[in-house]
Amino acid sequence: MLFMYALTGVGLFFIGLYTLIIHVNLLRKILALNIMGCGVFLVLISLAMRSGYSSPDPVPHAMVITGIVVTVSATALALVLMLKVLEMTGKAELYDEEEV
Amino acid sequence: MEIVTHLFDGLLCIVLLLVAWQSLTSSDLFRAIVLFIAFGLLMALVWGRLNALDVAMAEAAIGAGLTGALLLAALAKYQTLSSIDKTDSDNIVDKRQKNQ
Amino acid sequence: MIVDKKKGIKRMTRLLLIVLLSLLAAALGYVILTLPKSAVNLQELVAHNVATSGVSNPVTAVLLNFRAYDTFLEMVVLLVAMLGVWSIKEVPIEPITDIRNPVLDTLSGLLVPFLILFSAYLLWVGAHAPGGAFQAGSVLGAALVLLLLSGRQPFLAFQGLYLHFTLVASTALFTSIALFTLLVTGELLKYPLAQADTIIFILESIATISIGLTLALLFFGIYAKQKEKQ
Amino acid sequence: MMQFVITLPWAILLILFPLTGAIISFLWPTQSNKVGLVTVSFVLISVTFLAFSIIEHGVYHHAIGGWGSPLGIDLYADGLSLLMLLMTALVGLGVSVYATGYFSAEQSPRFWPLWLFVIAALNALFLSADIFNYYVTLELIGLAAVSLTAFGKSREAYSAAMRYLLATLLGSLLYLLGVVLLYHGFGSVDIATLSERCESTPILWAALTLISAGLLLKTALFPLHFWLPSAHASAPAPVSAILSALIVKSSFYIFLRLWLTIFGPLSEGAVENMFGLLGAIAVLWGSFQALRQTRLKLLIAYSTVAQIGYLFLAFSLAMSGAVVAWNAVVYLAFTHALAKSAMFLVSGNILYFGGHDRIMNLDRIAQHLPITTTAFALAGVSIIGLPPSGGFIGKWFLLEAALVQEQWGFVAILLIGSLLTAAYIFKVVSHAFTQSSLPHDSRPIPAHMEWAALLLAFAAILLGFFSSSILSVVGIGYPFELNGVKP
Repeated sequence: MLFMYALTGVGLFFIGLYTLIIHVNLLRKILALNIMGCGVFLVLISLAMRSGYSSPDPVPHAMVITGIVVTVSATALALVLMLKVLEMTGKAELYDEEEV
Repeated sequence: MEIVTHLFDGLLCIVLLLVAWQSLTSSDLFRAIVLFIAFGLLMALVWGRLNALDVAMAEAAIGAGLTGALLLAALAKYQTLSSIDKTDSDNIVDKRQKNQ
Repeated sequence: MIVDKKKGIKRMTRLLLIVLLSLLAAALGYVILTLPKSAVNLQELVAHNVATSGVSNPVTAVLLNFRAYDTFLEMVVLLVAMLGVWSIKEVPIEPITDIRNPVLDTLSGLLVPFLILFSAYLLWVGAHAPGGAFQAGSVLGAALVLLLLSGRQPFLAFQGLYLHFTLVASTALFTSIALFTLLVTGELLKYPLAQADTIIFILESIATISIGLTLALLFFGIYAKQKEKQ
Repeated sequence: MMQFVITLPWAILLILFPLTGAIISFLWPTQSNKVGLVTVSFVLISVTFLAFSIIEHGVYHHAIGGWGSPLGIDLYADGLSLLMLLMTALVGLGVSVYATGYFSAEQSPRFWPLWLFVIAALNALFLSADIFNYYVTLELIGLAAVSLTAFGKSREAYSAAMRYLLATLLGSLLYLLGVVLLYHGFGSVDIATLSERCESTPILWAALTLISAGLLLKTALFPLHFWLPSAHASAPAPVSAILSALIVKSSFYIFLRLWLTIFGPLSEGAVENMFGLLGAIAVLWGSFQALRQTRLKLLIAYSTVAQIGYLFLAFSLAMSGAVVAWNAVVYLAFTHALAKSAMFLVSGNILYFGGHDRIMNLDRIAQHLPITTTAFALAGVSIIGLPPSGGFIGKWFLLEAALVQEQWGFVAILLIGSLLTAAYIFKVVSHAFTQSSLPHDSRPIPAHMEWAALLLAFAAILLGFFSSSILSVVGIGYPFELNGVKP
């Protein structure tokens, strides 16, 4: 049963990856990265419970707390950058390559 | 009893995946963000279920709460900036020139 | 005609991508299922050493003692994100004066004291039960965001050097403790056994304030207007 | 006295000095230039003493908090880490001297804290022996690098920074998922413990796939290089130098380290050949694109794409246990860092001087900026791989490995790559001597900005003369003995 959560984590990771690749809107891409991160954390923690529900391994928990803080920092930076791109180009999208 | 917990686990995983998918595909950005916050709260529930209470608290506060606030703040700016784009395109051009 | 073709190609790539990613997801899922039911992990090792870590909550022990170095660098990540936001936004950022929302005003008057108390509780309880600096810091951050939104901006009186000091406080404290432990014990971040609980508590308290303030300012960085250049 | 000085914990100070410098420069913005220069000088001094200590006493090892792996985090430095640290310190000093002239009084207080944090994070990364700690340092470097890229302040710079941020975050997540699998498969995040425990299981190969996808995206190996040219070309010159010289090397270093200790010994050839093939395509594609560019900074950025390719050729060539191929990698990485940073600083000088970097209109820049042009030519010599430069040694080692193994395909790639490189370098140099039709304004450049570029380029040449002593230092701790002593 525990593996179900791990598989859900894999599912979230790939749903996010799909959106990240397909969608052009930057806000959506940022959401997608956040959901991918949650997927990774879910795999990390759910598999740590293999030894039993009662007392899980605390090391992954600490890693995920670290990861959550890193993710929120990255999200804030990404949002500010997105607004700057929007302000400069009028669109929250990245224009095509080779235009530099 | 076993069956009830399994059912609960299964349901939680499915709802998690569905909410994530809804959030990423919703055409309205506001709805997408609200769904993302709901997703964060569901994640907190999952962490609780997986006996990771420290992570559950961090997720609820940072993952859902503060990330949600960041996203909503960014969306508010996003909408102001994109409405400038539609109604007052000269303004944008001016800004670009100023910044170059 | 051309548009149709383009649409068709787009649909094809989407379909291909879905197939590819599903295959990859299935492969990864399969690999995870091959993991043995019993885990090799660090659980026992942590349980064995928690008694000498200075706290009894194993997660806090990992975060602030066994792997405190990660947490140290993580505080730097938070600070770097803050600096990044500021450099993109080009501080000074203008204070927001045009929001005077009576509902929010009342709400924040009620909620903020409660949130600050709750944050202090989380900080204190983290030593032996779920909670700790990150949870406490984010609750404090939420309180500060509420203050910002209701137009009461404690930051207005708090600009400049004091603000900067508070932002870097936890990184600076971590650096000082790193140097201190290096001098006293010869090892980086090795707390003397008798003082471990005190050191961890001080670290967590300062970290709570820095985290709360940084998170609130990240929010402010997105929400506030950029000051027009004269 | 010397004995005592050497025993000081220089490795740890390499992390703490720049952190302290960053904090001070943030709190004391008016003096940030001075604080920055003092800090990078301290870093160089610390690396020098660390080098003495490692040469004398062998590899450095430190258990943080006294816990020791696998519970705690270990610091570890052998010859390979030492060389990377030295690379960071040297390039760091050159770029820092340059930056004091380049950034305005308004920009430099923002630049220094971020840049000093990058140095701290790079040093922490090269000293770490823990794969989760790598993740934290990678994120730290990534966020700081993106913020620095956005210093370009143009439309292009913001878009490039955004693309870079998305790529680097995706890379980190892929890497982290790989770390998760390794932790659950083998119960540790410590490299030494993992290298003892790892076996050829599906988990290991899935982890390899994810980790290499993530790290190669960050290192910009073809075809994952899409984010690099715009980011490296639109950032301000000192930042471009940092990005191309140091930051792509950081993720490459992790990849190399994990390959040497965990994945390499278990691999049976197919994976190495794939990396070799991607490297070969990167060499050709990057050089060809560089040749096509009309703007100097884009040309240099595509040249980085090509030079990264060379680093991956070695994976294929080292398969039969040829240490010479790994030595080539180290040499190429080190000299590329010096030469490429010099080139980006040169491009910065040209932009500063003439206000543009169109190659067609360089307009006898050689006469106006002789030092800068010399710097470009010297850096070019090293990038092409002409004797007696450091780049020559690296490419010669690669060629030697390819010849010994009779890998004629790789021999051909190496030769064609060098020809293409020579072509795009000469394209720039020739325009530097010819007059353009357009008149232009110019403004004088502070002398130290020219000299910083020249000294970095000169160092890249100088490396060609000390190959045997450098390689004996790199060999400390046997980083390349795949099946022998493991760190």
